[in-house]
Amino acid sequence: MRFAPTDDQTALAEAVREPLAAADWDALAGMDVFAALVPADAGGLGLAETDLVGVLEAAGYAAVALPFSATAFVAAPLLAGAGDPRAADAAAGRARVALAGPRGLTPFAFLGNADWVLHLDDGVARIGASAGDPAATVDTTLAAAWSTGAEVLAAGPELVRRAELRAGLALAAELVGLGRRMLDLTVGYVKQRRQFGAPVGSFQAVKHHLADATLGLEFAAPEVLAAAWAVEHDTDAGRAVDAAVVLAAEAAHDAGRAAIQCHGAIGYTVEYELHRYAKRAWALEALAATGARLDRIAASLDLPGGAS
Amino acid sequence: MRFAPTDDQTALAEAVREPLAAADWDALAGMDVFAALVPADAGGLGLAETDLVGVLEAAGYAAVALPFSATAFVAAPLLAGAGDPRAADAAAGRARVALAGPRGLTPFAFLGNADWVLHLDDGVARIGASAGDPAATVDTTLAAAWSTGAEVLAAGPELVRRAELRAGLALAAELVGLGRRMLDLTVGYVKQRRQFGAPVGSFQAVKHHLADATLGLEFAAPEVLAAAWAVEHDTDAGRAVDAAVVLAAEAAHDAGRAAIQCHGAIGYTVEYELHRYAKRAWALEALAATGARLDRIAASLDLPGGAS
Amino acid sequence: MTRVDLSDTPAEAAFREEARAWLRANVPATPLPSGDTREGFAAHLEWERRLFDAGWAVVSWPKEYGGRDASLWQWLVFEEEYYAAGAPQRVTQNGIFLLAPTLFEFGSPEQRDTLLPRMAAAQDLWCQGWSEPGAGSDLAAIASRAERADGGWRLSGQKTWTTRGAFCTHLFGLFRTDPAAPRHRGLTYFLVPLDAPGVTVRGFGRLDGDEGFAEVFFDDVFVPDGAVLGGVDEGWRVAMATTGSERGLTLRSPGRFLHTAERLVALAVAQADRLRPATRERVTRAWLRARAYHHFTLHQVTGLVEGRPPGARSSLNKLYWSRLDIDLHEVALELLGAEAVLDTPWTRGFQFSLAGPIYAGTNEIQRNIVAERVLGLPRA
Amino acid sequence: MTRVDLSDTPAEAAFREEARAWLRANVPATPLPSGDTREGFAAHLEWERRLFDAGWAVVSWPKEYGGRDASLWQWLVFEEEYYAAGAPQRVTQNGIFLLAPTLFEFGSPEQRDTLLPRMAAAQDLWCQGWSEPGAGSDLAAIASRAERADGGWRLSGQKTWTTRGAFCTHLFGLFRTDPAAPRHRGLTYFLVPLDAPGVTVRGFGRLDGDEGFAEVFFDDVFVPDGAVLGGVDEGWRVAMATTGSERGLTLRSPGRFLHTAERLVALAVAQADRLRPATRERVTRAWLRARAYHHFTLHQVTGLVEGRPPGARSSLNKLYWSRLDIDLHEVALELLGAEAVLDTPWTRGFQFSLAGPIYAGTNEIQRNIVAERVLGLPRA
Repeated sequence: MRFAPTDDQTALAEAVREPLAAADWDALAGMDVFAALVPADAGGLGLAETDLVGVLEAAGYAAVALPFSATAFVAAPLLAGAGDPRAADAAAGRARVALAGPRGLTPFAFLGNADWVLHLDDGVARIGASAGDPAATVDTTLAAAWSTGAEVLAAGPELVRRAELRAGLALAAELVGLGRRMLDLTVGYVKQRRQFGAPVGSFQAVKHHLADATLGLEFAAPEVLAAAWAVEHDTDAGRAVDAAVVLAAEAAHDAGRAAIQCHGAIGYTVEYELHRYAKRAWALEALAATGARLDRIAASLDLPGGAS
Repeated sequence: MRFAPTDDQTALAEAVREPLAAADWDALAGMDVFAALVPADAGGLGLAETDLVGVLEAAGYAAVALPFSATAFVAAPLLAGAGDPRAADAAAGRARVALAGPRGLTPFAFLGNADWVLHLDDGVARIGASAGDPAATVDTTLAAAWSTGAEVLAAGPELVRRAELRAGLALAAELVGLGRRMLDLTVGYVKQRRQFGAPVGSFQAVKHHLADATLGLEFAAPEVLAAAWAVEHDTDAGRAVDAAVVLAAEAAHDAGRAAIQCHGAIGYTVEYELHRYAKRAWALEALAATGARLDRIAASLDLPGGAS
Repeated sequence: MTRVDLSDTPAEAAFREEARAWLRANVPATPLPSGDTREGFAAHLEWERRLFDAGWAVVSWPKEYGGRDASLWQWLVFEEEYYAAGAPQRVTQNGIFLLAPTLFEFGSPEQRDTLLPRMAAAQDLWCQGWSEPGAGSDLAAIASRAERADGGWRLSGQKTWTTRGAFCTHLFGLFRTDPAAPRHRGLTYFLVPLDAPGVTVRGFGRLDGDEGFAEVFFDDVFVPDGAVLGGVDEGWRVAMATTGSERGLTLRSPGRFLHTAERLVALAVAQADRLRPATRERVTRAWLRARAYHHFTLHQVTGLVEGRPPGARSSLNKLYWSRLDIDLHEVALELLGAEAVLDTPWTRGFQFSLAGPIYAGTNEIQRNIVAERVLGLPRA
Repeated sequence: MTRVDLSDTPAEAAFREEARAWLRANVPATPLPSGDTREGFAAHLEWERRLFDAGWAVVSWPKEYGGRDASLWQWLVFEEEYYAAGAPQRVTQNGIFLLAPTLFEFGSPEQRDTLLPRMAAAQDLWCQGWSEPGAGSDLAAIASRAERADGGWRLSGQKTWTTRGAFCTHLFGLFRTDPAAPRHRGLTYFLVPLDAPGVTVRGFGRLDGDEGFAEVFFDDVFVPDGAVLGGVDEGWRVAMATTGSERGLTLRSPGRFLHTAERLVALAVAQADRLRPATRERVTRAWLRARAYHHFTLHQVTGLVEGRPPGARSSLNKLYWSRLDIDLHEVALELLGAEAVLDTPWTRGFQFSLAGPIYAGTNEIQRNIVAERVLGLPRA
């Protein structure tokens, strides 16, 4: 047993922080990130899920408003695995692929942000052009559109299943990253901000809010790494991903609550950056389908009473 | 509208505090408490449910180890209403009537503490001698026995239904009283106890634990009074009692958690009185059937998905 | 004989019926746009004025100021009916619910006669100038100053987080009149027209997407002596009375949460086919808490009517409704599932609810108040 | 190549198989009575000695003291298998998990050679003398004193809340050796046989019905110089190391909670006909948290093995397991329904779990530690 990111994995996560913060797609492409999960024999780097957990977390931390993880973590390796001609463009970062959610709602697909939109539904992958009406979402930087009109991608069920698992993993890792961003921002704020003659961060109630937020995030993060390992080794992978998403969504939600509360009124204005991360976290949480995931975990434990 | 105990009701609750604390059944009988709900034309005081909420709360506060509320609030008026010959003894406090719970588990029925045991099941009332093996319960002062062998009491369904509602009300009111006792004890303790050079009660974390416990109790208490009014006027009474029990059980549970935590290690020993109230509250909570009550409330709201 | 009584008296029932009938006939059929946007604010003003013309704007006020001398019970009844009818949020609430009680308690006859009718008629629109960049929950840290001038005062400084400040015409707030006095002393409560020379109002955005915050800058603004409410250097005491109103009974009537709870139940009922049982239970619990808030408030009003003011216990009220509001909306988000990614009244309501534990004195402060002033625990 | 790897290495798998086989053959078929009663304690001692004879008592210790030089990974594997086999709670844990790490770090060769083998063999039974009537979480307030005597020290004072103190033979604890020094200074860590003249041990009862608390009185008790662990007046530093062990990794291995979670799932499965769906979800969530605790610990152990000690982050560990333990038991009570009124392993376990947030440094203290030492927030 050995359960922690390797030095290489940590270094990779560090390397992408700056281009992610700058939303610099070309710089990311230049680092071969979009080819990371593409098998070596298909011209990629042949990395695996645990190698990219830190990168996905960094994408969450940056709240990057591009279909970054959809392209790098889901679409590029799927297209390559399927032998699709679009694979090369995706893996090189020349094309952006967004991932559709329920009813075709597709983050980062509005106004030509994405070249293609990938749909994953019940074991079937479809792909189409980025199109559709814009959707008004809680997080306006989500730049979502209602995507339609995709055609089936010739990919085997195992490939599609792995893509679905990866989509869940990306969600979980990004939620942890968002939670950490909100926590860091809040820690910085409460050290500076004074009330009643002392830094707000010296009050026990504020300390305990932030200690609890830390607790949630620090226990969700290993669950995400464990899920990445499970997908990488196809070992109870579905349940591992479900567990990671449930805990990450909860941790990010609670971190957002604590962050807004500890900021006081300033956390409530769009002039301050906290709202961006909070809204992104709420948007991802809504897309995380935690209810269905909890039901699947319960069924896996043979807990009675699930099916209605 | 007028929604608060009257001066008379408050005075009655005050008057019973001392005999309840001393578990002095005869003194209580001397105050005619057991005849309180018996109609005037049957020789009782002809009081109603809202008159006795404070008394029941005081019984909880005292954690009295006698079938007090079962006799005064449930059995005496039921027997009187049914014209049962045992009514006079119960109303005069010459006889003690315990109330059986699930599977016949009867608090305060062990070793001759109760003269009779009343069973209320699905709209049928039965009454029998106090008998049966002792039951080992979380709260040893519960002095519970497994009661069996009761015979049907000739009482109309409306009478029995009212007795069942009153049993629920008593549970709710006693839970609020227990919660208040634990809170009072804790407030007294944390004012005295010093750690890190200051009273424990001056730490914000302790303050917030106890403020939250207060919040729960102060919002459960009016719900109990509202339920008493609803039973008294037969206005949506079942749901009102269910609501009161659910909130009172939750408030008492949380108050117990806060009390034990704020006491530190001393709250964890049987040499200190806190454990008596906490265990009584856990015992009543277990008997409160809050799950079934929540399901009934949900059904009353036409929320789908209840019946399996 | 005096008893516990949860039913309407005949007079209360008649009042309820009258309110219900008028609301049924007059509430806009489609919801108004948010009152925290410029367009929505205008639509709300039109509604507020219709409400005033019919005598429903300030039911609990004396008739001479535009009210109908309603009892607290009638006020509660009206609020219940108002929300049950789906009527719009009140954009005049800062004035009516926060400033007006202070005017009734501390205002001169002239201040009352001048200000209250115009406030009721939504002609003067009041915002609250409490927070400053250096003073949030800690009002004693206020740094904005007022200096003596001939026949009045000159104000300077900055207020911030002023809700709907960009759409209002007047501001009430605290300014420091005696810089040498300790923190809580030397503050004075001023009433300031926002069109006075030297006032600059700058609106900015809010978490829930509305624009209804403002910063207000005071650059040597002259106000006459009559702009002082309740005595020079008495501002702390006066403000605490208003803060009591804000935290307590008048800010959040149970009708509002009962209505939200009913909407939540309706949302759950509408998805019969896919309602998860665990979520069903959360709906039930949230509904229960709205009910408990209702009964707690009835209990508190009875105390007020019978001469037992809630005092520090009004902090319990604020702690409960602010948590309840979040609960109701979090359960709604759970019901919405993936739909919660969309910009909807529920998602906006959730974001707004998160302000509940922050404004009107953070819930951390409220818990301290409960612990210290209700339970008697020692100050740190 | 070094990778993330959640599977056993062949050596780990072999070790697991060996442990499992021995446990399967030796764990008592029926659960022992509680180790916090006098009779139960005797039964547990018998079990502990059997464990020692087979070399499983202290797997991670060096062979010379009765261990088998197991790695931290092997220790985790053993713990998993131990709980999964339904093996008894360790009544020797205070010595093995709390004192032993301190002995390894601060003990003289003679202290180690004398004390460790007897501890491992359950011949010496150690209890912890931290708390005093005037010092709970605030160890710096300790008032028990040690005064210089010829060739040793004379102890006086009182310890309390000493778990299983009435059944133990030795006590480790802090005594004040320099009364003039500030609170945290002038304390010394002593190792005291409870049969020394002048020691009085009085057992008393605990919330969960067991009798395993004691007060220990010291009336001019002589101990030799060799009873000092880690240097005179160095007790605070030494104790903090032990406290770190207590709060951190070694006290609560994930195996224990994984096992409780499995029992909880089994309890739910056994009531297929009446399991409420909302409760079903709570079972699922509690199970999830036990799993998360497992993975967090694996992550922490990897850090330890690779030279990244957890430091203040071990407070996260304690906060999580103490909450998890209560969660697991509260959900069990919900499953039991009315049966939870009875005295059962689950109800006792619930009551015991409530001590989790209190002992080994209250969770309030732990949250302060996380805020100040992990997040870097300022002290009050």
